[in-house]
Amino acid sequence: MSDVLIEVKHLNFYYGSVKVLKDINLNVEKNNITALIGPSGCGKTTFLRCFNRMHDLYKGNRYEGEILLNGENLLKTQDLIALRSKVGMVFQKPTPFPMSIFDNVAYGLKLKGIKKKSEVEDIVERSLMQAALWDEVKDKLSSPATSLSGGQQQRLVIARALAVEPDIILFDEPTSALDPIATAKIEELLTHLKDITTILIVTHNMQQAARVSEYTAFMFQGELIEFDRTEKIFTNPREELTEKYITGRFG
Amino acid sequence: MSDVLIEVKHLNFYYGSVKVLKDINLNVEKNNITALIGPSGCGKTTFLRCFNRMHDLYKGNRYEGEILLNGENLLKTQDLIALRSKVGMVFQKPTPFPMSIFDNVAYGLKLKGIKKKSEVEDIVERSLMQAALWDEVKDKLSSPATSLSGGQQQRLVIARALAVEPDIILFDEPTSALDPIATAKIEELLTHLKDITTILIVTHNMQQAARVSEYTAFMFQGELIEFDRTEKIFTNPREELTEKYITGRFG
Amino acid sequence: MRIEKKRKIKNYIALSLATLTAIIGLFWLVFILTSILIKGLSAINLSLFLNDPAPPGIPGGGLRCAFIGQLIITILACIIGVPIGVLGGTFLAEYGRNNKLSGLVSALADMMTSFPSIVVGVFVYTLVVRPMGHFSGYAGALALAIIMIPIILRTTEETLKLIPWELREAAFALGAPYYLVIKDVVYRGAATGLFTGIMLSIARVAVETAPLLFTSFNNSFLTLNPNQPMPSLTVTIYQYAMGPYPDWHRLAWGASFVIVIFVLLFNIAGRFFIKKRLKK
Amino acid sequence: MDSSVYLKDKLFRRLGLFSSLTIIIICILMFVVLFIYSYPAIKQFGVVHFILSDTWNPVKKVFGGASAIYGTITTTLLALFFAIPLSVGIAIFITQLCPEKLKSYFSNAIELLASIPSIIYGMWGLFTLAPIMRIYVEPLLQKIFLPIPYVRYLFTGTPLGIDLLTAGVVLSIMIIPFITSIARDTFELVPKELKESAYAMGATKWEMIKDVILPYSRVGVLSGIIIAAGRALGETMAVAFVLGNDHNIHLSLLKSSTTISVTLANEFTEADFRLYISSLFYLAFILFIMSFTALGIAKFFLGKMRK
Amino acid sequence: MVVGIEEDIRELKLKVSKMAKLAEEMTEKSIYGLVNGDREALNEVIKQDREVDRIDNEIDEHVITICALKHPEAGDLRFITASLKINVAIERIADNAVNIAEWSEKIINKPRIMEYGDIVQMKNLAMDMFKRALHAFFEKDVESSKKVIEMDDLVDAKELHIMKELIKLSYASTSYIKSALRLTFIARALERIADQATNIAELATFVATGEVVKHKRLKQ
Amino acid sequence: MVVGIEEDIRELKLKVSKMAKLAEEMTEKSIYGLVNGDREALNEVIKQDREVDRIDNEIDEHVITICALKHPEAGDLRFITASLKINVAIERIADNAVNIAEWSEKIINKPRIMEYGDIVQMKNLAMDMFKRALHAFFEKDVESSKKVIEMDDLVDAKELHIMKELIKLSYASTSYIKSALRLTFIARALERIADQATNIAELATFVATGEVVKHKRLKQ
Ligand SMILES: Nc1ncnc2c1ncn2[C@@H]1O[C@H](COP(=O)(O)OP(=O)(O)OP(=O)(O)O)[C@@H](O)[C@H]1O
Ligand SMILES: Nc1ncnc2c1ncn2[C@@H]1O[C@H](COP(=O)(O)OP(=O)(O)OP(=O)(O)O)[C@@H](O)[C@H]1O
Ligand SMILES: [Mg+2]
Ligand SMILES: [Mg+2]
Ligand SMILES: O=P([O-])([O-])[O-]
Repeated sequence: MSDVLIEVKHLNFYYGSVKVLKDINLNVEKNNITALIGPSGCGKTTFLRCFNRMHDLYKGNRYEGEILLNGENLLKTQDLIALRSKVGMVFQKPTPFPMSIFDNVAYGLKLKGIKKKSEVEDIVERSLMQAALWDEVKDKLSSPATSLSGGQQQRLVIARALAVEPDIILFDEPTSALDPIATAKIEELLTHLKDITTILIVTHNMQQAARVSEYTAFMFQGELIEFDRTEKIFTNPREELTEKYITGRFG
Repeated sequence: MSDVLIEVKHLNFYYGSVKVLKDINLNVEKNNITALIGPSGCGKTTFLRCFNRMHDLYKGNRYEGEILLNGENLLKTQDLIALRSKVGMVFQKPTPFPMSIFDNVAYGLKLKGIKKKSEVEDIVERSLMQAALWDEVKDKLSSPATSLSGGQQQRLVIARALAVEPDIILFDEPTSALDPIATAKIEELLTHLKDITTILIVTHNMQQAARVSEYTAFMFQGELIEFDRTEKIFTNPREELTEKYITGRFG
Repeated sequence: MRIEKKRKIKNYIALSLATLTAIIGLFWLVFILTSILIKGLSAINLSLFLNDPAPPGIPGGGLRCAFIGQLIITILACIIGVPIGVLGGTFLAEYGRNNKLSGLVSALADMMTSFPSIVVGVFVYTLVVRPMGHFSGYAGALALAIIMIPIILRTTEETLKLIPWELREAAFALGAPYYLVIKDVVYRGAATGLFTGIMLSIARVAVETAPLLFTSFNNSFLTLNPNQPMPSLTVTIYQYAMGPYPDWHRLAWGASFVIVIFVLLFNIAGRFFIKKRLKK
Repeated sequence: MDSSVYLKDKLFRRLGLFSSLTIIIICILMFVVLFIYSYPAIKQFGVVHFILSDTWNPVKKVFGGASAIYGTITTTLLALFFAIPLSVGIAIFITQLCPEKLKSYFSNAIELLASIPSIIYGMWGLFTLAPIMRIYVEPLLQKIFLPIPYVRYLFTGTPLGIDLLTAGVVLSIMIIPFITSIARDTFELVPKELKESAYAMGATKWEMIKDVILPYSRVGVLSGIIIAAGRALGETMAVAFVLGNDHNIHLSLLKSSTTISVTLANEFTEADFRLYISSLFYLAFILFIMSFTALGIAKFFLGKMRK
Repeated sequence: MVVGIEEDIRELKLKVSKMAKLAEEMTEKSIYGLVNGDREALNEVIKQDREVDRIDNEIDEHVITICALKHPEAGDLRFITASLKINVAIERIADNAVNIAEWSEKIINKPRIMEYGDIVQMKNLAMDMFKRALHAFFEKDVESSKKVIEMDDLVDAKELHIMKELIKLSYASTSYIKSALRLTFIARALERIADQATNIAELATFVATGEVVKHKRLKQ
Repeated sequence: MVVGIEEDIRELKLKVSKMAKLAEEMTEKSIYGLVNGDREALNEVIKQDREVDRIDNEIDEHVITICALKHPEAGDLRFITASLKINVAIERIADNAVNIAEWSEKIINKPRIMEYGDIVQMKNLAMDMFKRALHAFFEKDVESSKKVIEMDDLVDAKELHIMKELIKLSYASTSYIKSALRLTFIARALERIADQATNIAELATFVATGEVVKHKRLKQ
């Protein structure tokens, strides 16, 4: 149960010369949901995007320290394409590709060079089921993905991420563009997903972190102030700053 | 304390031939905050926009029934301009006009024909104070309103509405475009504002209704399911449907 | 109460004036189209399309060579301009976004789209016509291509930028290399927009006159060799309208009519595509 | 993953880079070429002198650009004078007044005006508008304005229809759609909530337009106007027919004139000696600089608006 | 909105009912030990209290965790806050059972001074109330609740009766005084247990209807 | 996020402290009435219970409203849920005071069978504990809390002492039996009051530190 999947050690991150993450240490446990909370601009998104080296898309960003995924420092790897197939990501706004529902889910497989039709079909079906979307789309797999509702699109994106069997999926405020009912569905999905993968989620919504996560990390101005089991953080945080944030006595 | 400001009687509303509000009856009490909650598309916004006849801007909309403001049926009045100076409105996204901070607040006065400089200045100052914005902007009243932050803009819009001393201000999800800290500020402001005016607020966020309002109306598919004191709605609603919605067992 | 009345009267007057301007605008359009329609229709007959120009005074002359020349020049211009424009626009919107050089290119391209086209004509004249010693279809095509490139480049850039950035990040996050992100996600998402944009750009450039005046020039014979001076509809209209003969004027009206119809069709088709995209 | 992926990516990137660089190459080349070719004329006539002198005499081999520059600027200003109020009015009508059903038709109609090639405007101006101007409009204007001191100088001469005024009108019809469509687009960018909040304050429609829409889209409309001006400056075909090509400067709007582009169109292929050609290039070079400046200013404003 | 709150509530119910079972068993056993002189049974009661205390703490923590993480509302909220109070009541019942057991231990050494029929009846009454109250709580059965509140008077009457009996016995022989006092305490403990059952019944009504009935009977 | 929760907490504190004041006063008065034979005082105690019950209900409702409307977290949440338990304790203290008053009424008619010094001492101890516990609760003073928990043993010892005394007296004269029994009950009530003070102290520690200390002392 309590296997460590990812170890973050003394992570610093710089946008150009601005240090945005400061000496972050944290372990992500396998098959658990870890939530990142903190005030706007504290570096949650920045932190999340270190895990799949998304920052490498832009110039002038710099990492220091280590992020060990299964013991290997992913900040040092050259093969980003391989890394990113191990680390899935879901964004705030649903990002279905402009192709059919089926092709969306199959896209990661195509990139991996999996071409056998029956295999692809099996994986697509499995992933859509895991994302609790199969029943809603099984009769229209060839319709464009954009024909789905926002909440369905978000689940489609999750299915797409699941298809390549990532070790971990990163979620950056995955429900902040959705209405409450779609949000509830995604939250429920998340709590099931941890059986098959590991989840790291950034959320603006403290209550969401409370509802879905096992572990919660509270960040403030680029520092990791407190990291503990979610119950602990919400009933009896160790740090004054966390308490203040949690009880809404901030700013 | 418990004066009735507005009585809604058997209100129906149609977008073209689609009936969107169905026989709504409700009293809005003076100097109180009344919250409208309900699932997306249940007609909250539509209902709110009846109070200042915003629907008259578009073709094919039709009202039935009565909305009595101080005893007079505002659905029958011809003089929308006068009505709208009695009924203020604040939108989801802040809507500062493209003019200076001062001119924004003074705009309603200008429309009313109040031109005396000292009087205008006094009212602008008073309104900005009431909107808890004076201290932040008093040194830059002539800067463009768009130079303010989102939360400040929203308070500016509130000051603008306050300047004409409306009987009631309508808020349509006034914080859903703001971050949590700005949201908290607005919520606090709302609880103070009820001393000087009456507030009707639509919110997607049940918790917000819980936090700020005295009365809560729960709408569902165009009907007013339950209307009661907020504590009652949240601790012991009369209707099964309300209970389901409040406890998140919906859909 | 008096102030409200005043406000209402002001409102009424101002809105009436705005309506009046719209009527005037519409008036010009109707005016122009009806004149072309009336004068152009009378010039339309088979010989306009099938015959080459006849000397003044002899009936039955047509503009076959101009139609064909126009077509050849336009196709050649597209062959040069479309790939460069699309690839360049792609670079600006993708690999080169946020870099200063792309900003400069984009700004320059933007300005070039409103550039005096006659200057481009002069430019290509010095670049091609003078060294070769004679006017040629190639020169005309090059001039049109030079006008076309910035237009297509900008349309491409703008269309691609409409694709939300998160969509690309989502593809990257799955491990796709950039060229596949562009091919599978960006181009696919922007396909109709790109197509429409390119078609409208071509339509706009194809009916330019000024850049052809000193490049492909004119020729009253049918030629399929782009290395020769080549006639085009627009330059022909210019010369015939300037000329003193009623026959020429008639042909010019006919050609104008054809061009206007062509432009109308392209625009309608373009709008159809845009609507279809919006529906999706 | 296999390295061909990285290679393909690099290749695609290079192709794109070179394609986009063609823009810069073209611009620089254009500047250089125009400069080189106009150099003899620049050396001969200088800068200030060429711009201020209105002698254009191929026979005497003396060339000055003032008349063409004057004509260019005057026609442009006239066009703007007619087009701005009309365009803004039309844009207001389309976005605020037009019934929803007619909106797209109206919008398309105005844009059709923009897609009509300039050569057709020219022809129409020559064959249809010019006679009307000559017979009806210009005499009427003379009747009105000639009695007024000072203003009268703008309307002296025999109405021919082929003159600055007609050119201005044709140009204005040409640029109306540009300004209209930019104004319309920026008007539509005004958030619905912003408009509604003006109404919610009790504003009338006109007050909403005046106090919210126009200020909100000020910069956008302004840059639209400058872009339109840039186009009007370089327009050849629409004015070539209706301006006459007269290298003398007249104050009256009812006199023939020329513009740089018209001069080029008419004389470039006929120029038969080096200084003549070079002077034409000089004119082209000046037009190049003028357009560049106008469009640069517009870009600057647009950039500011984006911020 | 609230992911998994139903599961939380189910778990909470399980805990409460487990705790209640224990308290019931303890009470039964303590009186059984008294009546049958079964020291073993009495010792068990004292041991079982540990378990009750453990569950008590567990419920407290669980309730606070639910409040912190799931933000219950309306009916859920009433149930969850009531759980926080019901475990006080059950814990007191168990405590009283322990007290009974402790006093019984001292009594069973000594000669029996009276028949325990009344005490057993009193225990039966209290247990009946307890079970009905729990039923009312879990099943939102307001009628059952009312019944419990009515029954409380019977228990009080019974206590008074037993006490009078014991005082009489004390007058009869001073050697009875110690045992009589202890038996009085036992009767009192049973009264306390019945009282806690009443509290639970009142909570049950609150959970079911949102109406606070506590202290109402006092006011009448 | 949480608008006005601080005010809610302030109000809640006010209510709790008002209720505690009342319970304290009632206890003092009941023993005073016993010692001085002041029937008036004893009657007042019984009347004041109404007020305690009223506040008790108010606190319950307020806590639930706060949970429903403001979603307290962490320290706030601990305080608020603890309030729901502290009012059970205070209510029991007041109830015990009422019981004392009721028994006292019957005693003061009769001849005094003993000096009440021990009882007063016991009351003083219990009240001291109560006040310290409240201080611990409001001021998050963990030390004070510990002290209270330690003092509980003193009270128990005192109760035992009084009980032995009373049994002795009963042996001495059967006419003392009734009063002795009543006084035993009074001593028992004071023990219960001290016990509730201990509960409050435990809650105080929980509010201050988040640590559950309840039942710990039992386990040792
Ligand atoms: N591309 C960037 N270049 C420079 N600074 C950046 C960049 N992106 C973010 N920052 C800065 O880094 C800090 C952390 O930003 P980040 O987006 O990680 O915050 P966040 O916690 O995710 O906030 P939010 O809750 O608003 O999403 C902020 O101060 C932000 O201004
Ligand atoms: N202009 C319109 N024309 C026709 N139907 C409309 C219009 N606006 C809204 N509706 C319909 O009326 C119903 C009520 O819409 P309304 O916007 O009032 O809901 P709402 O409760 O405010 O929802 P939300 O929480 O999403 O803002 C919906 O079914 C919606 O589709
Ligand atoms: Mg973020
Ligand atoms: Mg709404
Ligand atoms: O503590 P009590 O059992 O007497 O309530």
